[in-house]
Amino acid sequence: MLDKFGIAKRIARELQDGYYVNLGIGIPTLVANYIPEGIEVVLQSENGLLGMGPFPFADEVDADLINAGKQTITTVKGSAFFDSAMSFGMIRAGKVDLTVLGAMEVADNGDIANWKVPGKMVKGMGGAMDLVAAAKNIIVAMQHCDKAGNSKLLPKCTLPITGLGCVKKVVSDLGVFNITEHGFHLIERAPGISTDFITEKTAGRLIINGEVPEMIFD
Amino acid sequence: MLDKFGIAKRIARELQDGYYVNLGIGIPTLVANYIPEGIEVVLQSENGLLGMGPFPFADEVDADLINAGKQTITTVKGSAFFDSAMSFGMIRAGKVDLTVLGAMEVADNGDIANWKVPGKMVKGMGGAMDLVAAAKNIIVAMQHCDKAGNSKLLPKCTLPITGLGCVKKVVSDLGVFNITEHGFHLIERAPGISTDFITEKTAGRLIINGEVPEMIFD
Amino acid sequence: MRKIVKNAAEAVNDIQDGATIMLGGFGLCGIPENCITALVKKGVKNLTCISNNAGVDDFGIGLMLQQKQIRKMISSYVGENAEFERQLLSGELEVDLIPQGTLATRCMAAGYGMPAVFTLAGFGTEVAEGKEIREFNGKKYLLEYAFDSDFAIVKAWKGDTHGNLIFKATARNFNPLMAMAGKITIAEVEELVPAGELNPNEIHTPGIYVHRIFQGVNYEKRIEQLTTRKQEHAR
Amino acid sequence: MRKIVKNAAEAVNDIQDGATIMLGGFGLCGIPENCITALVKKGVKNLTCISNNAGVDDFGIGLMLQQKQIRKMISSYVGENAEFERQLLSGELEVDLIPQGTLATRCMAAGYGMPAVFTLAGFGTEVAEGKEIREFNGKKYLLEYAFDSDFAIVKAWKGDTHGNLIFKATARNFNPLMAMAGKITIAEVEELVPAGELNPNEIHTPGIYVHRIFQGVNYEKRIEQLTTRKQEHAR
Repeated sequence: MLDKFGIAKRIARELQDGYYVNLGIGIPTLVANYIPEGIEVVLQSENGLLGMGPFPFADEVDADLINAGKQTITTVKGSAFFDSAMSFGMIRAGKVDLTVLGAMEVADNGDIANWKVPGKMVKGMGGAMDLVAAAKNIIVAMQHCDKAGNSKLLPKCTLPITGLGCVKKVVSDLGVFNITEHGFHLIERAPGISTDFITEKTAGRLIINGEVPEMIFD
Repeated sequence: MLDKFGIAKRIARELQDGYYVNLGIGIPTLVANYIPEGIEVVLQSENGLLGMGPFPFADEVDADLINAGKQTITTVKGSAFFDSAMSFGMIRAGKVDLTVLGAMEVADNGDIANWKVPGKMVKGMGGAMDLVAAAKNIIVAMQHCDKAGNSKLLPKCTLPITGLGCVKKVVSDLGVFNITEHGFHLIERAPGISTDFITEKTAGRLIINGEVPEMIFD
Repeated sequence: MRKIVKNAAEAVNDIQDGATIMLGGFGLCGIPENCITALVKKGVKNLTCISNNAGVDDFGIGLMLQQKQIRKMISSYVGENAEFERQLLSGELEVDLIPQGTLATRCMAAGYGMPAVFTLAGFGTEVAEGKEIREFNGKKYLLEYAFDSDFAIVKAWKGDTHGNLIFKATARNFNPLMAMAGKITIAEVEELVPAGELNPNEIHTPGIYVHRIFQGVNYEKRIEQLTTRKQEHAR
Repeated sequence: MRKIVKNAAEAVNDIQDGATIMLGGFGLCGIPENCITALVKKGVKNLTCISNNAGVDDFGIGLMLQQKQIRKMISSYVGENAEFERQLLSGELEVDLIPQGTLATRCMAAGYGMPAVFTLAGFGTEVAEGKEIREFNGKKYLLEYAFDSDFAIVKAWKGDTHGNLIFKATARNFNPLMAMAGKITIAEVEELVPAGELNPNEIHTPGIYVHRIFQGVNYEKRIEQLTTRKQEHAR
């Protein structure tokens, strides 16, 4: 089973040289720590920055320089600032190569729910609906099951939808799943996790073709 | 009768302190030379400049700094450059206080034709259709009659339309006319021009209420 | 150009009860601190506020919430704000949550004279309820309308006496968009300079969009999530 | 980042006959001189060109017209260009004249993922023929579609190895809008610098929109209407 760092590390393998990437809050943010050697990616922060760098040293903190999670950050060389309309403009126009998001639920047709839980105080969707509706490649980083052990990979979302049919891939603590027209296609198992266990924990349609390799980390 | 300088001078009186003004090619451009003392206006050039200044001295010429008529120009203090989308955005949003344009024909309901003559090579409308459709205050600077002596202030435009019902005022070589729901309302006569002469030369509906003053230049 | 006002109190002086106002900023970054303080002092009520966020309990728009000055918030994310939550649950406060990109684009639309825009965001969700849907090239879009606001209040880094504005880093965010969208736009700036001192090539908001400008004082620039790394992590 | 190409020839190498290309510039100001020369040399034919103007007989897009490389021009004003006129009258060249603001906004729409926009320009004119009209707040607007172009070719003042661009003065014009709108965007710049040398606050076109970049050579920057004043007129 992967911990959150393992999930981030696995997702980082999806990065390609020259990619522009938007990383959501939570596990997705950790992906930045595992960018493979020799690959250059540019991180977009939807509040208006391309070329997000690591957190600042204490003496570098600038209140005017934050990411979409409102954390103080830095820039890297070649960065650019812009307003929020251009920021979502480039997202909607498909210029961002990859978006990594967390989710409460994903359906086997790619629907995603990650903004609202009925009965709980709603904080708002922020940029999530824009990102899921428009990004051309969305990977969801999530725990496979909720705290009660119920699958969050479902035949249909039960929570209010953030976007329809938009998720391309899910990396959970149990494995890696491509979303296909026939459902979640398991392409890698997390270390030590059996296909039987994954089958048991996946409520949505699951496709397992032959031997599914266990993921290997170097 | 006014010459083109007189027309420009008369239009300049319509300027108010703090106005943002777009001046078209031809007579309108001359208006910039007659801005009254004590009044500050900012000239917009729709290719992407606020704060257009006079033509450059020979040693100041910059090929990267032109106006919408493609003439080399200068900037004044407090100028700003922007792209063409923002330029027409501010025009459409009604931020430009006054637009001065030339015209081939104006109708007594404010329709204007100034971009195309059937049978002649069409060069294009450039920004004229955007300007007339969206500017909140449009003054037309024009000769009252064509070379054959036919009125260009008409009951209806005969040439292809640039915009409908958008002209607010016409300053011709013969007088100043507000466009009202009842037609061209003569508010000032050019020096030495009688109301009878204006009536004769105006094909569109003309309103003359009592004595119409002759314009006075200081 | 008679755009310069003395201070925030003068700038917001004619904002009446019931007005619709836009407030720039993302989180607490790039918010018009001086004008918010002046609005609190003025005590104007029943406002509709368009702002991506709603501040925190004791800073930013949260200060106006504490004084119950806001009738309706139009935001994308209202974050951690106990008083906001209380007023929302008690029905005192109306909230319209809209996707962040839609919020930004509806501001821009107003500033660009576009009455409405089409966006993918929210299709198939409750955000789409009651909205017109239209398909282009096989994708479904929502029709969203340009905002109509009485005042836009923005915070810039530098400004000049013509109202030209330059923003700093990610404090730009919604500020230039809202600056374009207000019937009256008020800009508070950290540094106000005479016309001619800003490079015309570097202006983010041309002065034509700005009606009042003043140099603000005592910027706190509170940080919502201070995150740092330790020196030993340096490469 | 592997955006840097050697020169214009390499940058336009995969532009095929029949392609739709956008070309930045207003008049002869801010036009991609190097790429135009390379396109002429390459001899690619049957192009649809989206550009505010069509150059003059012996400079700019006029050079491509001389070689009969263009099947269709989409422009707002085609100016003084004898060969253009000849081809138009003989039916060799198709021309789509559209209002300048509409042209700009249809570029921006493409770059901002907006499939269509509403504009006042052209209502009641022949530009509106066959177009959808819609009323908002008592005004009538035309529905205009985002451009779909294979390549955008722009000219910037400075650029960096990440593709970030800064334009100079009114040479900005359509360039940043077209830069956003191409499926593949090619930028030629007067000065190409390493990433980190441009101030991120001053970037007009973020590098995400730019796929290929090179430092151009031998810019002529021809002036279409040289206008000067005499020294004695100085105040």
